[in-house]
Amino acid sequence: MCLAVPARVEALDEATAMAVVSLDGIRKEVSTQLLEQVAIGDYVLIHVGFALERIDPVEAAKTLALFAELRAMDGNA
Amino acid sequence: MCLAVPARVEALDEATAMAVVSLDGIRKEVSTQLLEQVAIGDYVLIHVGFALERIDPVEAAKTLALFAELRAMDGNA
Amino acid sequence: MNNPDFKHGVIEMAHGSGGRTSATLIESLFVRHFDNPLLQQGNDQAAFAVTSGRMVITTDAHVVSPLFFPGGDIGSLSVHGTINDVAMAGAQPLYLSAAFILEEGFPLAELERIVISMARASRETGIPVVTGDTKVVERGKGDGVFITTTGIGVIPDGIHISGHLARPGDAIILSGYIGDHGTAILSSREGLEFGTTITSDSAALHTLVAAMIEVAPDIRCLRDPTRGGLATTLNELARQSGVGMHIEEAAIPLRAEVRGACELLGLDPLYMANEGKLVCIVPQQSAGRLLARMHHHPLARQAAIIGHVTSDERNLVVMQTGFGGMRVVDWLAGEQLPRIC
Amino acid sequence: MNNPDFKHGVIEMAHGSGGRTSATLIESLFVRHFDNPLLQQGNDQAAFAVTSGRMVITTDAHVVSPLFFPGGDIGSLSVHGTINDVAMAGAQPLYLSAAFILEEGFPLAELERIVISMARASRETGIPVVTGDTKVVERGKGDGVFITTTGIGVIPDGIHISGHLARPGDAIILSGYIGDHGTAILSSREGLEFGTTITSDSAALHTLVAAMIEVAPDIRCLRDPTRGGLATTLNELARQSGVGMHIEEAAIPLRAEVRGACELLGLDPLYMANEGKLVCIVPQQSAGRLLARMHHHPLARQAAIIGHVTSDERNLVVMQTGFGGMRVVDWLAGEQLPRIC
Amino acid sequence: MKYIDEFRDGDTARLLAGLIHKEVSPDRNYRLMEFCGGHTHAIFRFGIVDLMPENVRFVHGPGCPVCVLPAGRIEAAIRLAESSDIILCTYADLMRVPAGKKDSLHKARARGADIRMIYSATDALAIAQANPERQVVFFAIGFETTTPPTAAVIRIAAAMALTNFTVFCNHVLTPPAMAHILASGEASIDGILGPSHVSTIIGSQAYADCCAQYRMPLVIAGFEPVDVIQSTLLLIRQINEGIHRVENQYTRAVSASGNRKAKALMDEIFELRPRFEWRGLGELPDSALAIRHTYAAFDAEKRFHMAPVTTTDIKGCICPAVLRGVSNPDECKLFGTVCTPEEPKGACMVSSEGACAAYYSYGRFRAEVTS
Amino acid sequence: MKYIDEFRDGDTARLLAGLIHKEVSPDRNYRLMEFCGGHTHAIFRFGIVDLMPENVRFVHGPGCPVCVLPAGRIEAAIRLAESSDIILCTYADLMRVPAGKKDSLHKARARGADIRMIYSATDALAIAQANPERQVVFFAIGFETTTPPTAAVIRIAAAMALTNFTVFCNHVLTPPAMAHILASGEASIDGILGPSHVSTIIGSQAYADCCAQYRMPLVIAGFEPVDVIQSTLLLIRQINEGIHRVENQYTRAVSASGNRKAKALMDEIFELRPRFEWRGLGELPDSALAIRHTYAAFDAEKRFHMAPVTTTDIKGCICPAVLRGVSNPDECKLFGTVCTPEEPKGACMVSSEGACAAYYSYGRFRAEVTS
Ligand code: SF4
Ligand code: SF4
Ligand SMILES: [Mg+2]
Ligand SMILES: [Mg+2]
Ligand SMILES: [Mg+2]
Ligand SMILES: [Mg+2]
Ligand SMILES: [Mg+2]
Ligand SMILES: [Mg+2]
Ligand SMILES: [Mg+2]
Ligand SMILES: [Mg+2]
Ligand SMILES: [Mg+2]
Ligand SMILES: [Mg+2]
Repeated sequence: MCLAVPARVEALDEATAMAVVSLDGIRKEVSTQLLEQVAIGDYVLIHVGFALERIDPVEAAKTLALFAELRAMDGNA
Repeated sequence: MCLAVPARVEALDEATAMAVVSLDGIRKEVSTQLLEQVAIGDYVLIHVGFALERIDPVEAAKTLALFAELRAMDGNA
Repeated sequence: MNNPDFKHGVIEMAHGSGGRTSATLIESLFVRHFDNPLLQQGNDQAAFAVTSGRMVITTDAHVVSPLFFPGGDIGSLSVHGTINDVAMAGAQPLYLSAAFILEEGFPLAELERIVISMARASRETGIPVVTGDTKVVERGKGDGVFITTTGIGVIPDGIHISGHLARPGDAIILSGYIGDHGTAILSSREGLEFGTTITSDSAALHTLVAAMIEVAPDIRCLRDPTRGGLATTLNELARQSGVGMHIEEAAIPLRAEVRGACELLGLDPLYMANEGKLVCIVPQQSAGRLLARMHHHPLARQAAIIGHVTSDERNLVVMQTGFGGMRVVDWLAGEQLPRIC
Repeated sequence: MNNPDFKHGVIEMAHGSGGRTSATLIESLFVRHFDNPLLQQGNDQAAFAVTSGRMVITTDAHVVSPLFFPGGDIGSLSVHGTINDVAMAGAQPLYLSAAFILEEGFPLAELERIVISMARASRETGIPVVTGDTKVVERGKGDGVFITTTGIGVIPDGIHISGHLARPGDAIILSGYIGDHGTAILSSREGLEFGTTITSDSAALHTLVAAMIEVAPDIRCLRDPTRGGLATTLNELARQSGVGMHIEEAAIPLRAEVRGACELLGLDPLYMANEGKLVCIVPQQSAGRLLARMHHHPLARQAAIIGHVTSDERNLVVMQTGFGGMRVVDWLAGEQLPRIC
Repeated sequence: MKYIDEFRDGDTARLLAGLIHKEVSPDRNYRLMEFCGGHTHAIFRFGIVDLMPENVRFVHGPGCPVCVLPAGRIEAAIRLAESSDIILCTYADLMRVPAGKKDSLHKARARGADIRMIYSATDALAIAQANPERQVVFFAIGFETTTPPTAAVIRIAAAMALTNFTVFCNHVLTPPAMAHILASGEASIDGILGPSHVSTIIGSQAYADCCAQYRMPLVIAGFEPVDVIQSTLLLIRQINEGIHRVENQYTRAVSASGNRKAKALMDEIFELRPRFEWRGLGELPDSALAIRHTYAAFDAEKRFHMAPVTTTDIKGCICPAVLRGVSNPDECKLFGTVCTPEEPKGACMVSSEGACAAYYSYGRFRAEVTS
Repeated sequence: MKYIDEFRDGDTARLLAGLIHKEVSPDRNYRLMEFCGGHTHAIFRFGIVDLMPENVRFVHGPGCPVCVLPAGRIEAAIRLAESSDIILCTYADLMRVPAGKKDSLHKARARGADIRMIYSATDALAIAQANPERQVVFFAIGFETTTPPTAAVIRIAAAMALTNFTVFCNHVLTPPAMAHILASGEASIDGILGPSHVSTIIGSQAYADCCAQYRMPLVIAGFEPVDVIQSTLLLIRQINEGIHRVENQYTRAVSASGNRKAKALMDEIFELRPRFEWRGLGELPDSALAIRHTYAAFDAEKRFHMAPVTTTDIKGCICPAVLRGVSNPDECKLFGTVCTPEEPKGACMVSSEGACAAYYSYGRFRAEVTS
């Protein structure tokens, strides 16, 4: 449930708590009022026109590193 | 001004002061509330859905008689 | 896949989505009733063989209100109207296409009634609906059903009929009573209802035209006096041909009821729409023979010579009134609306 | 007679009355911009010569909203869309008809813009609009402009293309990126606006088709994946031919932006509309040659073999996902709407 | 059609016209004002002019309810329809009448105002009943013929205690307009073809004072062509005899005192307006009706606080002079070129009763036609 | 697309699937409930089942907001939209969900109700501002993911003192539904793929009590296919080890405590409903949200005195059992014949997250496809 997609913050308007996010060339205005902090360049999860949460790049990297490790092991096998 | 056509009263509803009039096969509902009296068979002048006045058959006949006389005179001439 | 509910269902946006709901509607309604091999192929177009010669194409969008009226409905009208425009070139109609624009919420039962009527008209005329299209618009962005039909046909060798060919001296023939369609529509229009036995004259004229060109291959112009009525059609032809016209009010077939309705509403029968009549312009020497032939056709029993073409450079249509005076019969200006003064 | 005020005027009921106001609109707008001798004749139909052979007729009602969108408008779309349906029979389009249903109050300036765009598309493709019709409906009973175009064309000798001719083993070719038109429309739809550089792919494919049948006269099926998208077109062809299809997601040309828009709105690009693409089914032995030729045509630079026809009796279209799994690619069910879950 | 066809008989018309030819004195002109648009329409539609001697000239009068309504009243109705969410009901005749700045009701409707054409005043009432949540305003126009139906629906609305129905009243009176024309003397006329259907309501006596005061022959004339020709003959006879009285040719429908019931109804609902502007005639005292205070709840001007709107005249349009009988339409520079029935500049080009429209549709090329 | 493509990589998926094949113990079954429709969708769309060992079975859960909304709530919204002149705004997902008697919002719209599909809760607010004379009702549905946006617009509407905007609140809570499923024991499951986007808001801690109480392994799983497979592996490991804890695979978006700002906002606007009916699960206590008294002016149920509507179950539809993880869609007699995405009989056939729709669109002929 709850379709939400990660998109990059391209522009921020603090006064209105709105941001322009982009997803592979698609730009969309969304509300950032649910976020405690957000910066240009952040990836945020977009759901019904609101940014729900920031994607944590460190955690994502960790997960991906695990996969890379797996692939490396497989290549060696 | 004031398009009004003579039509024959075909049916009367005193309760609603409505009549059905006909004009060469066209039947139309009209209000008779502007008329003091009206009977089936009367010709009435219809204007914006109301019967304005009865056509006086005697007066009409007089006028037509005059025309007939004229034609007769012309025929003799 | 379940068939649509033709009893209680209504048109929904999905019927125009292009997906399975659309496909099911097309199969169970259009293909079923129009029932012909070209349509059954299920392509986005219909292919057919032709022999060399001249062809015609014509199109008309039908937006009539009300959809059902005495003597017809938008379905039969959309078949007749387009067949007639093909026939008015002297052509034998071959095929029709039909594009439907449906309003969300329109009852499927009414749609089926319309399609059945259209299919009957198609069968009776022998002109199949071989390809089509269905779109659905949101409620409030349409008016129930609009039907655009396009017709194609072939012109027999040696026939050259066009609105620009009228010549001074030619006879003007009208195939029958005018104003029946317009009167039937008005009689059933909301807020204006009146009782009448008048029904629309909606009819396909191609067999009449075929009979006419057989005896008078020298016919110059044919046109069906639809929107704008006889007056507008004569003006169109006069302008196209660069001629004038002289007509006789007394010669124009007009039913008493149509005249009555026009008197009542302040309208002029010359501007009332017809859907099963034609105006024919033909050299005088062929007029008598042609008229005699027309009188044998069920759709032209009251055909009459109503006037002749003149050399008026202003392209005026003038009419000798029944009363004896002369008047200009102009184009329809604006719309013809019931008036009070 | 004064010309309509194309700067400030709006469509009024009288523009559809059939009288002089209608005639003036037709002259000053349609005849002027579509500018061709057949239309100029001013008849209710257009006549033209044909040589013997096979012809096609097709019709489409265009009801797109918004009327103007990135990369096109309803005018150009109504020309391209119908030319394409003619071309999908392998035919060379000859002529178009156009029927307009205009809503009272629609700005004449916008109408003129649409007609100019339509005229440009007609000129660029070389396919004239030779006959037409104009109706006006009351405000609230239409949606600005609906345009129904009908096209006719001739099929070259020896070409037999139809949706029922696909055979197991045949290659499935797609001419380019999918979903551009649907994305462009969505991006400009009220309440959903998003920024994108994507423009509609609306284009006339008849020259592409002509090039294709030159190198591959054995093409079995051609269809433009419009409403319902690629998925629905493949299902239609599978059902018509009584076959199945196997496609590879990775082989389907798809722009990042289109994919992005679909992710954002919960849509599937396989169901997004296209207006300048075609699906071609061709025997394997001709596929390579055909693809090479397509790559030389500006409208098919990204053409790709996306799969093959199978002998599935259930007429399923299945897809190897980019991820490596298999899924059924069904018909579009209902409408494709943006979703939240 | 009984009582129509007999009065459209060409032979009778030619016989009556023959008498006119015989009886006119060749050394004078007869300038006859056909007061009503209905007469204008008949004169052109049936080609009556062709039957008249050269020296009998018809002069058009102000008797077209659409033509005399000033643009400001239409503009006011448009503003009302566009400013609030009301349904404005009107007779179709008004739809194309020019208001200010090239505007009209039918243009306002095309822009989105909810304006509905009705055939009868009762239709407006029915629309009000069918749309209880909307305000419905009936844009009422017309002379004494059309006024009683408006009065009738106001009384019905009151009986039903409708709260969403009002009337924008523009009813005007014939005798004051006639008196004004005669008082000004501008038109220099010798006799008047008097209103036919107005007179069925107000009766032939209504013109007595006016005729006496201005020593003007007047014949109340039916709208059929034979009626018009016979009435013309009667007028010529009065003129020749040097008398001036109210004569009634239309006896089959008009009595001396008119329709008492209708008059009583009008009197119950309406009262005189102190002043009212007429297109062409300017502001005339006691020349129009307003809804009485007792029925104020049904008065749109009061309900919606409608402010008077003044509009500037249409440049070049000589409608005012045409309506006063001073000029002919073909004297207008705009006639037939800039001003046509498709794009009317003045009200007289709209209604088929308007003198300009009649000239355009039937008479424009009369010279060529008859030559 | 960053953070999407990496998690749709087929090679990674096959490697992880390989580990699953290696690690499952062949002599037992693993019944794993994918709580969310998002997981169901991913499993079918990407063909994940094909990669799993025979003895790893996915069981569908109730985590589709459209599926669990009882027909009576939709029926109530339809009645409201049809009885008054309101504009009802709703996410498109709800349009085709069956209410009572073959009805649905999109059928009501076709019949004439003013129902508008919106993409964002803020669109409903914009519609209210654009139509000040109409009442605008936002038909709000969804789990904790979709609730904060609704809370946000209510707060904005209050700040703007809008008087024509209300919300028909149908927001429900995930943990009570999960607890109910586990308490009943009907589904006999061995582990749970936990919600991904719900958890971004409520945090992973939210499931701790429930897992502990029912000794149930749970892995919060992203919605991309690699996320699902990795989470499946993590679940299998817990099961094999005989442990049960809340594990978080979706660390890039989900924290232990969730989104504090969003939670605070929800808390400001909403309070617990004592009871709420779920389709399939029946009435559950403290499982849904109502608008607080402070914001009662924005509560459509109060403004319009909406009465509860009960509808009868659809005959033959086993949606309730499917939503409880007890039955598979293909066990339903109506599946694929009477009930299709074009004419859905139950809610689970509507949303592309619904188990029946997923089976139909992607899985229906799975046997044939893979054979
Ligand atoms: S022709 Fe037109 S502009 Fe001239 S007076 Fe008549 S209505 Fe006015
Ligand atoms: S297939 Fe349809 S009827 Fe059966 S359980 Fe699913 S939604 Fe209900
Ligand atoms: Mg045509
Ligand atoms: Mg036609
Ligand atoms: Mg089509
Ligand atoms: Mg409508
Ligand atoms: Mg025609
Ligand atoms: Mg087509
Ligand atoms: Mg097409
Ligand atoms: Mg036409
Ligand atoms: Mg509209
Ligand atoms: Mg196509």
